[in-house]
Amino acid sequence: MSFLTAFVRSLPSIWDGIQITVLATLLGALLALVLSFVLGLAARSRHLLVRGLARAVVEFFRGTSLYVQLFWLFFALPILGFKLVPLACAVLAFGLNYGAYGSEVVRGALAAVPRAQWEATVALNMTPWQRMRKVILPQAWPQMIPPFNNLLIQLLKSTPLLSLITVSDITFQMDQLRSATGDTKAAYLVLLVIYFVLAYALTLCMNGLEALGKARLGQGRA
Amino acid sequence: MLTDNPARKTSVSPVSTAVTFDQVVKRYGDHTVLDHLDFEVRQGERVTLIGPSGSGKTTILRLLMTLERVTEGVIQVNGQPFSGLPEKQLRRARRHIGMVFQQFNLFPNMKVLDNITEAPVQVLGLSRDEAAERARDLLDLVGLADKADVHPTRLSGGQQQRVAIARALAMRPDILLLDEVTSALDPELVQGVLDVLRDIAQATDITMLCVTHEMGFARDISDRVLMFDGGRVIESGPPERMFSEPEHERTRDFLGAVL
Amino acid sequence: MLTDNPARKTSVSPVSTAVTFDQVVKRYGDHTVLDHLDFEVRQGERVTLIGPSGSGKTTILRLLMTLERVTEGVIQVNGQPFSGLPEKQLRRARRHIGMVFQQFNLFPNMKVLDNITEAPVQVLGLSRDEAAERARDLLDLVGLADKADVHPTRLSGGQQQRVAIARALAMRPDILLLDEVTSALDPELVQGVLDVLRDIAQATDITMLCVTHEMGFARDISDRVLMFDGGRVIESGPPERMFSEPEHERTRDFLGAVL
Amino acid sequence: MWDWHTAREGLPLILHGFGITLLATALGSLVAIVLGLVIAVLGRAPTRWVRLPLRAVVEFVRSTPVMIQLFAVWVLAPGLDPLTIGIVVLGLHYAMYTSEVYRAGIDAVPRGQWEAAVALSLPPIRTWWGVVLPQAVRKVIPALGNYVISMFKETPFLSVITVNEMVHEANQFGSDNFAYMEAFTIAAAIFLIASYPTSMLMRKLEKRLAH
Amino acid sequence: SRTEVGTGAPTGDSDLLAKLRKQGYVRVGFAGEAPYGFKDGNTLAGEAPTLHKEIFKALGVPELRPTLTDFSSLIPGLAADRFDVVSAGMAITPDRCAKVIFSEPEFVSPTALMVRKGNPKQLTDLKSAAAKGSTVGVLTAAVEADYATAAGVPGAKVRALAKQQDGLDALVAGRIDAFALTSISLRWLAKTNSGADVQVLDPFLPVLHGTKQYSPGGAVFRKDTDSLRDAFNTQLKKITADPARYTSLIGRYGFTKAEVPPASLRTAELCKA
Ligand SMILES: Nc1ncnc2c1ncn2[C@@H]1O[C@H](COP(=O)(O)OP(=O)(O)OP(=O)(O)O)[C@@H](O)[C@H]1O
Ligand SMILES: Nc1ncnc2c1ncn2[C@@H]1O[C@H](COP(=O)(O)OP(=O)(O)OP(=O)(O)O)[C@@H](O)[C@H]1O
Ligand SMILES: [Mg+2]
Ligand SMILES: [Mg+2]
Repeated sequence: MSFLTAFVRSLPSIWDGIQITVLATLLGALLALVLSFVLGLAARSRHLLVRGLARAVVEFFRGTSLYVQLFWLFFALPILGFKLVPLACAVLAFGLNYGAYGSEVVRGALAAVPRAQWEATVALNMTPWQRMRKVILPQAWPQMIPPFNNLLIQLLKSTPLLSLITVSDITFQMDQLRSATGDTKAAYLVLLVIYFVLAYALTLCMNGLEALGKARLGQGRA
Repeated sequence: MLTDNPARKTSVSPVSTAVTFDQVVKRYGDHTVLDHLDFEVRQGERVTLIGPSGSGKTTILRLLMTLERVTEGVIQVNGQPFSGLPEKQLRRARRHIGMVFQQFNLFPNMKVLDNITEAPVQVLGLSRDEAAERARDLLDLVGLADKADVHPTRLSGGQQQRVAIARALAMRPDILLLDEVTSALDPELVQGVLDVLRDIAQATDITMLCVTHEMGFARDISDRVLMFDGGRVIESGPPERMFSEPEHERTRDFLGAVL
Repeated sequence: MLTDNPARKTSVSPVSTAVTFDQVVKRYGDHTVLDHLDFEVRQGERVTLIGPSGSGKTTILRLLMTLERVTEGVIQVNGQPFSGLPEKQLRRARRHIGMVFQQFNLFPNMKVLDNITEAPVQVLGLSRDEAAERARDLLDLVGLADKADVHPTRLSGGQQQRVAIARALAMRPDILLLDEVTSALDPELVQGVLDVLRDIAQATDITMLCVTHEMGFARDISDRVLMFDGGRVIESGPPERMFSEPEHERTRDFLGAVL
Repeated sequence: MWDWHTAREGLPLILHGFGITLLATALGSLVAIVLGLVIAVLGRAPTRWVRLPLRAVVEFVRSTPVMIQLFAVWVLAPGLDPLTIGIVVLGLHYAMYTSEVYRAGIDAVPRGQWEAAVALSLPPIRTWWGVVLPQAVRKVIPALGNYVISMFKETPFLSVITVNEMVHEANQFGSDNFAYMEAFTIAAAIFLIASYPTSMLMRKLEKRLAH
Repeated sequence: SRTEVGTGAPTGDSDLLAKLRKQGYVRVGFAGEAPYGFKDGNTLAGEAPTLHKEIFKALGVPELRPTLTDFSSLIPGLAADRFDVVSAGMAITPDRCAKVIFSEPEFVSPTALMVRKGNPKQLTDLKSAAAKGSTVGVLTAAVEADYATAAGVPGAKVRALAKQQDGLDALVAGRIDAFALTSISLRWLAKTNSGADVQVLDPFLPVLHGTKQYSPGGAVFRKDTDSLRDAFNTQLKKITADPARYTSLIGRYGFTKAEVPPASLRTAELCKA
């Protein structure tokens, strides 16, 4: 079977695969983003317990590989009596793993906001929450975006691990096509292009966000 | 530049103390910055702190603003002890105090008007409109009525510092702390900021604690000058006397180098 | 502070020009900073540039140091055209010029001595020992002989600035550019740096171009003061005349605010 | 559910795989750390004939899966030993990330430092080597550490090109003995034990270099 | 996301078949490996799904709900109750029998080697590969690795590959000298890669622990679902006892009368270590 015919025939599955990949990436990234902030803020808490806990969670999920985490969530957890649908496993594993990395980004960016800004908020008597929300985070945000972008692309590229847990992502679908046609070159070339397009779209979005955040700080083009 | 303001000085009859430092010690590690420091500032008084670099002037203001914690001793504000309070009460106590920083520290993520209205809205619970009105009055006072919708990064240093003063005043503090508010400015811009502060000193009864190297300004607005060295007040008095006939040799040396 | 130095002034007989600006234009985007600027500095002359903030004083020094490129016109140094050279020749030409920055810009990854010896070793090809000897002499000159093996971050601002001066001098430049070398310093530390510069001015024949707000210093060491505004020299003359009877109103206003 | 005996049996095999994982990570990191620096420096080249193509390569390599890159090289260069390919490709892939890290570090070196170097007529090589890089690299060491850890955990991809690294061994052992739970738990524990000290070290460095 | 607390413990009830009948479908796991179980366009195809569809229809379960997954995830997925049966033509081995239960053999599949066209190393079987120092590719977590080791191929010369296509690509690229797999798989692989310079050698029976390996494959069930397995076996037997029906069902996937399992070959025996 020629690659092209097979490709056209399996377009529906490829489209499914792309959707799965994008869905897992976005949901995973969303959870990771939330966790990044929760863990990143907790890591700066004044309470030793909160700090220690956040630290432990971060070290644990950063320290074990995503592959192993997925395996645990999918295969081991049901034996213990909890069964998550595959996509939920994926989102949870991506969220925890990249959330742990992201929390370091958040922590670093918050630390990079000049201390003087924090002092100004104290002098204006804002509550800790107001300080964070109104002054510190808006300034830290543009700094976080480039490293977040790196993480997002890494997350996108981790989605092939999904085939381990019965979710057929785009890599898996293209692999099927590759087996069916024996045309490794064409299949992988298409796959490279798909990933590049997806990743580049993400990069463009992130660049846009960064420019927006910087404009709000009066940096760059207003 | 040395026009005095006899009107205000006679109208003030200071009765109660605004700030009391009682045997205050501040150490960083084993480096003692303030060494059993004692002094008082009466309500409505304008006090200037002078002294060599590293003598602890900034530290005093930062302790008052609760940006640092005292190592020993007690600070009182309006007769209430102020050090060692839990965060919540601290926040209530802090309301009486405003501070203007050497580096302005405006929030770059907000326009000028929002810089001024943010705290009144968030902390005092004013409505946005009320706060904006108050902010516009203050911008008028500092001569920047037309810059309300500009980003602070687009302003000159002198303009930024005047916005910072307006921001501090928007909280209607009883006590205003000023830490070398002109030393980051170009010489030509210094005058504008000092003029604004002089106007405020004349128009209100606010208690002021200034750290400055502008001796003209110190002479001009202050009721009293405190000379610091070695973590203590080594000399204090009205500016006329301090500048013309300093008692301590250290004060004489210092003034000789700076004036 | 206003002691003149008649000895040096008479000994100099300036024959050739060290620096020539010939119809120099510098634009950033559509903002013209220097507008067909013309001026000359003779060899051995000490010139001070004054003018309001943003008038382009720093830009002139940066153009000379080739940190910026001219938009139009020609700059000559020691009679050689200097602008628009390819990088390699530029590097050779640049050797005649040394610059001291407002923010010192010492290399934090090198000790004080290495900061000073780095360029002589790398650029002039001196041996480490030779360079170190020269550096120690210079450290002596600026009063920091004991700080050779310290990291610059451990020094006070005034000390850092003196190291920066020594570093520039270690290259034995013909022309020394000084951009507000005291304005980042605490008032008490200013004097030490100015004293060092005055010593150098007296001891050598180096051509100096200073931007400064220290009018006392300008009066003290300079042969000529240039007043800038709107991208041009609006007035120039010996400091005595400039400070006592400025011709232009702009100069008068400026000096009124700064002095 | 959990069988200690099986776990003990699997440990030596998995540890053997860990040796390869460690080797690949160590050498791969070296490639990434050196090459990333080179890319970052070239990214500042004065001509855009260097900058733009470089940018395109970085963007492309960073955006596409390392698994396919490994496979492609493995198939296209049959003479090369798989482990070598793994180290080079993994290192190259991560060099794209580290180059961004270095770039940030270089950008963070104050402009004044460059200008001081110009004012002293330092030649470009010396400016980079003596002034800029020592300052830039110091700042980014903690961030680089992150990528070393994350490369460590991406070594399982090497199994695609028949390198028997740790997760492969765990997988093999798991399927041979149907002891996936034991096998993967051991692998997870080894990952954790190995990366925790690294990340401690990084925090220490971060604190030391921060001031 | 959905969490079902408490359903994780495998539903080992004898009512599983009843439950399947009631819900009208059975969840099957497959690995996307032609010709055993794979997706052809959008339909489930291959040896196992075709047989299983026939069998489950006879059992009153009309629909197969497929889950595509990695081969190495099949048994863990079954254990974790992700599906009820594995339709992947999985080889019946004692090791696997310790964790799951197998149906009676659905087919036998002697092993074969795929080599570059012209068979430059003159290989015949794994023993010859061992003798000639050839590098042999096998699939990760598949039985051929054990066959190769038993035939004397040193561990360093056995290369584990993730996928069949990887094996062919490795062979073409010169990474391996031979690719060991069931003759059925290899024939199919050669068919899809009709342009590739490879050939499949004649099948042989590898020897493991002194016995010849027929490499029989079957359906896989969770340990405590014997009654479902037994019901399955009854229907399977009807097909395997009728070679004409057998080949008409799965002949197009390369299964001939030669692949019909001999009646003497019993899973119970195969599972004995
Ligand atoms: N966070 C800190 N940790 C350690 N030492 C500190 C810290 N903050 C200030 N110091 C030290 O405390 C002393 C007093 O500092 P302070 O800033 O109050 O001086 P200052 O009188 O305001 O000087 P300047 O005129 O230079 O602003 C200095 O020696 C300084 O080094
Ligand atoms: N890189 C740049 N891009 C755009 N504009 C610039 C740049 N550098 C300087 N300028 C502008 O050029 C003008 C002259 O700047 P310059 O620094 O030379 O002034 P100056 O006389 O040294 O002022 P000051 O006394 O404040 O140091 C200013 O208006 C400044 O905003
Ligand atoms: Mg201070
Ligand atoms: Mg300037």
